[in-house]
Amino acid sequence: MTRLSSFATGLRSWEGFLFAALLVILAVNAALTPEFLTVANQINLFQLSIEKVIVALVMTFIIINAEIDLSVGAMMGLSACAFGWMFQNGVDARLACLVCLGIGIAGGALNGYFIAAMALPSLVVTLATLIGFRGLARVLVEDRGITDFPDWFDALGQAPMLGPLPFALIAFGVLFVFLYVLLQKTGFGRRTYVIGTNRDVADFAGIDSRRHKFILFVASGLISAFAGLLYAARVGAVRGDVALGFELDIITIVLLGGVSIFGGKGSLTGTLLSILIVLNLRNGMALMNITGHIQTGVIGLLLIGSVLAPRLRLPRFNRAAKPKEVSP
Amino acid sequence: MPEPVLSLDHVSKSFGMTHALSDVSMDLHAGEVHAIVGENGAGKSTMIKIMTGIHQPSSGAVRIDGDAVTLAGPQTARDRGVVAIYQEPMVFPDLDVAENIFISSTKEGWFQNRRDLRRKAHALIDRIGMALDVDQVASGLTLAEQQAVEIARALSQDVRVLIMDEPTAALSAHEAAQLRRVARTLAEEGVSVVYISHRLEEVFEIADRVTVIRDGQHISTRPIDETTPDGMIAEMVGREVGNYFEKAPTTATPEVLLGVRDLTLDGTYENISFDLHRGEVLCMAGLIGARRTDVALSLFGIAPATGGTVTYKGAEVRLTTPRQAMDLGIAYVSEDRRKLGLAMEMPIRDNVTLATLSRYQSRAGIIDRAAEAETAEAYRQRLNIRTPDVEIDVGMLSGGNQQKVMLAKWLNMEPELLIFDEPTRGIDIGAKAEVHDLIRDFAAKGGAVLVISSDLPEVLAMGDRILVMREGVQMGILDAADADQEKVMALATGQVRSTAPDAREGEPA
Amino acid sequence: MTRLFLRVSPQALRITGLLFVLCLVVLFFSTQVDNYLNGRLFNRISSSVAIMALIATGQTIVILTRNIDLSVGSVVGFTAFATGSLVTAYPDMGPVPLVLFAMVCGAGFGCINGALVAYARVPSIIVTLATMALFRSALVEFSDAKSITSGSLPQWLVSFPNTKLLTIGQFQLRAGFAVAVVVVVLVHILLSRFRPARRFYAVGSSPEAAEMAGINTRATVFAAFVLAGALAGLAGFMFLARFGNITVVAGLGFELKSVAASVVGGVNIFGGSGTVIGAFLGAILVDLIDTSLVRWQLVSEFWREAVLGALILLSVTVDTLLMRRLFRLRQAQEHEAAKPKPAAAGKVTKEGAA
Amino acid sequence: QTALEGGQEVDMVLLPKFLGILVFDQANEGAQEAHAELGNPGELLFVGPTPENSVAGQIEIMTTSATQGQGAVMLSNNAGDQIAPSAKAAQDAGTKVVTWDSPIPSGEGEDVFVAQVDFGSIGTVMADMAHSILGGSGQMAVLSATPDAANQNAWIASMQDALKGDKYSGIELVDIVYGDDQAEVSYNRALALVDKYPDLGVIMSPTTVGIQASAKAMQDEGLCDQVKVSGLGLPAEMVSYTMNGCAPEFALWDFRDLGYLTYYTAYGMATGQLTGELGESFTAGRMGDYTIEEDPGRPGSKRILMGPFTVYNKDNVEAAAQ
Ligand SMILES: Nc1ncnc2c1ncn2[C@@H]1O[C@H](COP(=O)(O)OP(=O)(O)OP(=O)(O)O)[C@@H](O)[C@H]1O
Ligand SMILES: Nc1ncnc2c1ncn2[C@@H]1O[C@H](COP(=O)(O)OP(=O)(O)OP(=O)(O)O)[C@@H](O)[C@H]1O
Ligand SMILES: [Mg+2]
Ligand SMILES: [Mg+2]
Repeated sequence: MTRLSSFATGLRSWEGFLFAALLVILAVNAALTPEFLTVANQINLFQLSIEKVIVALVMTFIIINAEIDLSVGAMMGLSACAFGWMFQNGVDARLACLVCLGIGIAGGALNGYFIAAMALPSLVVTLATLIGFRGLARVLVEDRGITDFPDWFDALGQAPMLGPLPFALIAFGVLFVFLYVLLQKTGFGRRTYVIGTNRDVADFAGIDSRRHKFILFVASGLISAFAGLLYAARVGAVRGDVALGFELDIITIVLLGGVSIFGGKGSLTGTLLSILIVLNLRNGMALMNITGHIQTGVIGLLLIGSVLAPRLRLPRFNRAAKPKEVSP
Repeated sequence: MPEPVLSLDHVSKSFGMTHALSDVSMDLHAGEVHAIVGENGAGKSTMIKIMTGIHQPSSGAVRIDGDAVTLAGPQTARDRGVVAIYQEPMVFPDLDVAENIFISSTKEGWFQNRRDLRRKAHALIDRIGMALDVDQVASGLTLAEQQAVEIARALSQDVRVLIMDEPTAALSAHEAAQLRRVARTLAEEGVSVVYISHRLEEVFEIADRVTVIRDGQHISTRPIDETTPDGMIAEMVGREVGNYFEKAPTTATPEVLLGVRDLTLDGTYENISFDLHRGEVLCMAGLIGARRTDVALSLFGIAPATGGTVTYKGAEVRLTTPRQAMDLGIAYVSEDRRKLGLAMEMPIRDNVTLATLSRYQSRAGIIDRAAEAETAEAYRQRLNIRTPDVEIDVGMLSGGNQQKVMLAKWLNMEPELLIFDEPTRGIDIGAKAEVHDLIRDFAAKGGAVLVISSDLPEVLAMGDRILVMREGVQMGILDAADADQEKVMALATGQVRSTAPDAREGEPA
Repeated sequence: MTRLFLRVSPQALRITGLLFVLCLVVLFFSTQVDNYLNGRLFNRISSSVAIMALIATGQTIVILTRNIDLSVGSVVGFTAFATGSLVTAYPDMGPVPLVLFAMVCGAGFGCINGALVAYARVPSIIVTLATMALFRSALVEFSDAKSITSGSLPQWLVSFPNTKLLTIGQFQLRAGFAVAVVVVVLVHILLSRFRPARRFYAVGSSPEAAEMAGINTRATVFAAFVLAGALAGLAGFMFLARFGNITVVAGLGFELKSVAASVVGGVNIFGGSGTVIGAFLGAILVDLIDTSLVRWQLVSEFWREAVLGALILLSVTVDTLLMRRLFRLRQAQEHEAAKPKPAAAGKVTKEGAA
Repeated sequence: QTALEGGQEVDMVLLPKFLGILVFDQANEGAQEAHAELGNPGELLFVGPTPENSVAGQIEIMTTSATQGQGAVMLSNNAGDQIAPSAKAAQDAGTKVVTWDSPIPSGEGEDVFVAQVDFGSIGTVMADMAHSILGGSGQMAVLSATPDAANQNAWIASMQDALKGDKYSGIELVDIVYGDDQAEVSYNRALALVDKYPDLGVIMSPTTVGIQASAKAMQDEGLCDQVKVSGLGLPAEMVSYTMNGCAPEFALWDFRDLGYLTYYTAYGMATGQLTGELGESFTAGRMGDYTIEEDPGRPGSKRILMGPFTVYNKDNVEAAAQ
């Protein structure tokens, strides 16, 4: 009986809504553009935004935790530029990759320190590090563009690795499964939700929310640095503006996936569906030669519409930002 | 018979499957104090939320001066002169007290004059009889002080109907009495006062008429002098009940579980010393702001003490994090369930296992949901939590049932030392007895309990000994056997200081 | 010293602190940069901060209500362009209708944000993240790849921001800055004295409590967005007047800059506390550091952003730590004051224990 | 000498740095003109990213064009070498990649670059303008777009080369700053330069936004007598500053022609009439004959040089501004 009713609410849930939206988009795309359903195109559409969607997975944790990380794009840029700089200065590319991941951890730890230990708001801290990390990337590469990376590195981003699948896509798949289990099935995931719902309650239940937040920001820094390397490998070159402004796209994806900006609500399934929606929508529009501001505008409308539509039609939707009940 | 000021006319309200109210009617006359009583979850809060437009009735009507009205929200209700003070006080933490009182007032001019504002705020606070600095920012206020601010805010407006939902739940006897005086005065001035309380003696002291609600249904409305406490309780619970405040026999053993010596937190409290034995229930009494909660927070590692020693099972311990305290077997049930006790937007199940999550995790960290649900279900039955199933959000429960969920969370930890802050705040008489039984039962099984309570009858009934605090200072420890309300109050108000040499008895090894 | 420290209100203290930091920065750079400390510096900073000051003022109002407006940059861009188009088409238009047009245009965008946030209850960060893109898309559509150029603008408009109202030695009070100061002061007075405006604080401080207290929280939040929109519109007008050249990228990035200015100025990002004077000083501080770093020989062009990020973090940290300390000091003091004859009570307990 | 034959159907994409900027629209007009002239029954698309998303957007459109099987993509590159992998993939899919305005720095993934001017000579022209403004000696500072703008960087580098010549020994290049191609940043940077270098004589801004903002800043602060502005600008935007002496000289080329020539080149290659080999010549409609040659600035890459460009001053700016 409980099973049945939870299945029914599942269908009416936010994920259900997203799933339906995704089907519609896929159907429309397939009907309107013949190239859409080719394997190459499906891989391409993922490839084109793979770094953003990888970071979106970790961002899901952070926003569920009622925090935000605006510095992810800048960290991607910093990691890519640090790689370029080291490579240009004769450091072995393998070692350079490791150092970049180290930079990601250090940058994440910096954010984490101010947010967890000093208890400053993450919006403020990561706004400052957004500027700071980007600045450091600039310091490293100045006005240069660095290219001609080793073949194995470029191949990592550009060549298929497993069948038609490139490394980044496989990494995304593995990471998704791992993070899905982590968030949805484990105690770590539960604590992420509890802290996001009410941090004090978590602290009073013996959950170390500071440590938890610190870990999340370190993970965010690490994955952003990793994504920055993937980006460098995919485009085979770096410049000071690598991943500029990616943070807003990433946050858009996560929010569209039904993760509440106030924390405590949302899921990785939602994020995955939202990734699929955004990517397919963009790709479909691009294939129909709709680009630029119209594309951005449609995503913007979708973002607002996604929050509005269920509220207008089905007031009992399980959406994140449901109006708060006053105390019973 | 004059036209009732406000009436509910065959009102029903359901939330999905829950029928919070069915076909309830009630009249409210000018100048009367009308009490509403009922068990937790009976529908009292829902009734007043309908009166103030927070909820719309599923069927039936709200009438003001006989006209059916649609109250779109608290503002509409306020414009009609209906103002409510809720169970959980709501203040603006960033504004000072004076502004908190007048922020929504429509009687003031466009521009505010600080001096004028302060003066008026002072007058109102004085009328309630609270000592409160009107320039203080509200974020530092205790629950009681916040309550006072809310009452003052209500008084600052032209009220015709003042609704108080358990206003005294967070207040000590002294302040509660003060508040009742205010309510009476208002009624004499012609205001209709709706008064919800689980403290029946209060109801008998101030109410003119009493309405009893049970399971969302109207049971009776009678003038106060046509009813008796026992009759009222019988109507509330639907059966006869025994005496709740019967003194239970002590189960204290000589074994000291917790020894506290000269515990001090700079700027907050100082030199707290007591021993807590296995099987013993030690109550901490005091007025609001006595800093009892702060002592508890130190013992639970949240606000580590800056001086003094704590011994636990004979070994000296330093408590700096809740985790540490929990590992020792110390549990703390907070007084503020909304902010500190429960994750309101999460299901009962998740809340019950919150403090013991690691027990439900496999080696890989995967949570066994079935085991969790089983535990939650067991507590639902054992503590008689009124809910169809444990998957619904805690926020949907009534206050009393929330309290039980919070208790379940900590009992599930199987602690040896249970610190229970305001265990029966806002819970009904039936549930109160259940909680008392649980506490006694816990002690009887060898656990030690530190109860912080502002409910004097409760303190006297439950405590084996009573530690009285006043503004951060330990005024003394009384044996329950020779304690009574007067003695406790005398200590709590600072009229006398204890001479009983009880603090150092049974020096720990 | 401590006594004094405790008597001043936190807001006043925060502003004093900001002024102090401003002085420090100026002093520091005057040792590093030749010819730094003069009227010219004042003129530069004052004219360049005018636009951001207006935007930060609007942003502050929105942040006070526990919301955020990420669309201000796009609103500035659009109104600047629309106002420019209007005055190009009707060169005889006077200043008053033009300013009104800009503000109404901005307020219109604010209405869209406000309606979605307040009435449709969509979280502001989602709404304005989306409208940031939408409004700029509208600008791209509307502008049709044409730019406004200063040549096509009437002379009074182009010369307005730099009109000298008052000159004392090298120091010039220019019209653009004067407008910003007047607006900031006006809004400050409103926010601190005008009763309906106090509700911005109330709503941000505790939305539930505001609802319960019978404050129309929706209207309040709506008003905040409309005001922010109108101020962004005014900023768009100033942008047009000052730079003359408006393309589709006008105002890009202003949203984060304005949030940074507010935050550095001590406005609590979670709503409920902060002042527009603080945000104004925050905008000045950020602008001052940015401009001074360009002039600092020791720091290459490429270090500027890195240093700016570090300084923002530093100033926020210092401010937060200071305020926390103050709060604790106050608490301790109140406790001292409230304690009932502490010595005596303590002694008795000890005696009893002995 | 190939005379291009019209009438063949081939779909092509004109991809600017981003949409909403006048000069790119002008290039589109030129391309549309050539499109009509050649009677191509296929489609000429003018699609581009938004300014905030320029790099990723260009890569995305390049990739999509390959998927769609477009005949050619005409790219004003804003992504530096980052676009190379996707451009190569497009080439592999049979799409010709013709760059214009701004090339792919490494030349990888690019069939040919239609250069508006010789990147080497533009440095000399800027140096010459500075020379004439400064009267042979004085301080010059550069206000560029972003540090990532490849064509601006190339021009600045070529100017630095040119400045090594004896003729310019009196000119000192004191600083290079970036205005991010935004009016307000450029404006403030220009003023900061003046404050930083009290003896500054000219601000050279090889970007239309930068030159306009600098000129406005100098005019607003009454500094035009002291500091002149020069660089690359649009006559319509610069006319007043040239007439009042704030920006006595600046240069630019015709973007309409650039679009026109680019279209011809891309059409020729996409239809197979041009092979894209070095030395190949063809007639580009009204603009006359052009030859594919080695790009001196990028060894191994090919270019078609449009040239020349116009230096504007008091004498010709008003006519051009109409
Ligand atoms: N927003 C809601 N959604 C669903 N159910 C609700 C909601 N509010 C109240 N209920 C349910 O309605 C019933 C009545 O609750 P109400 O809060 O009115 O009780 P109460 O008499 O005030 O209890 P208490 O004394 O514990 O405060 C309860 O079963 C409660 O779970
Ligand atoms: N003057 C004050 N300023 C700031 N916070 C206070 C003040 N007084 C109390 N508090 C806080 O409020 C909470 C409860 O206060 P306290 O411990 O003084 O009361 P109590 O004795 O537990 O009384 P009760 O529980 O009946 O309210 C604690 O967390 C404490 O830190
Ligand atoms: Mg209730
Ligand atoms: Mg307490």
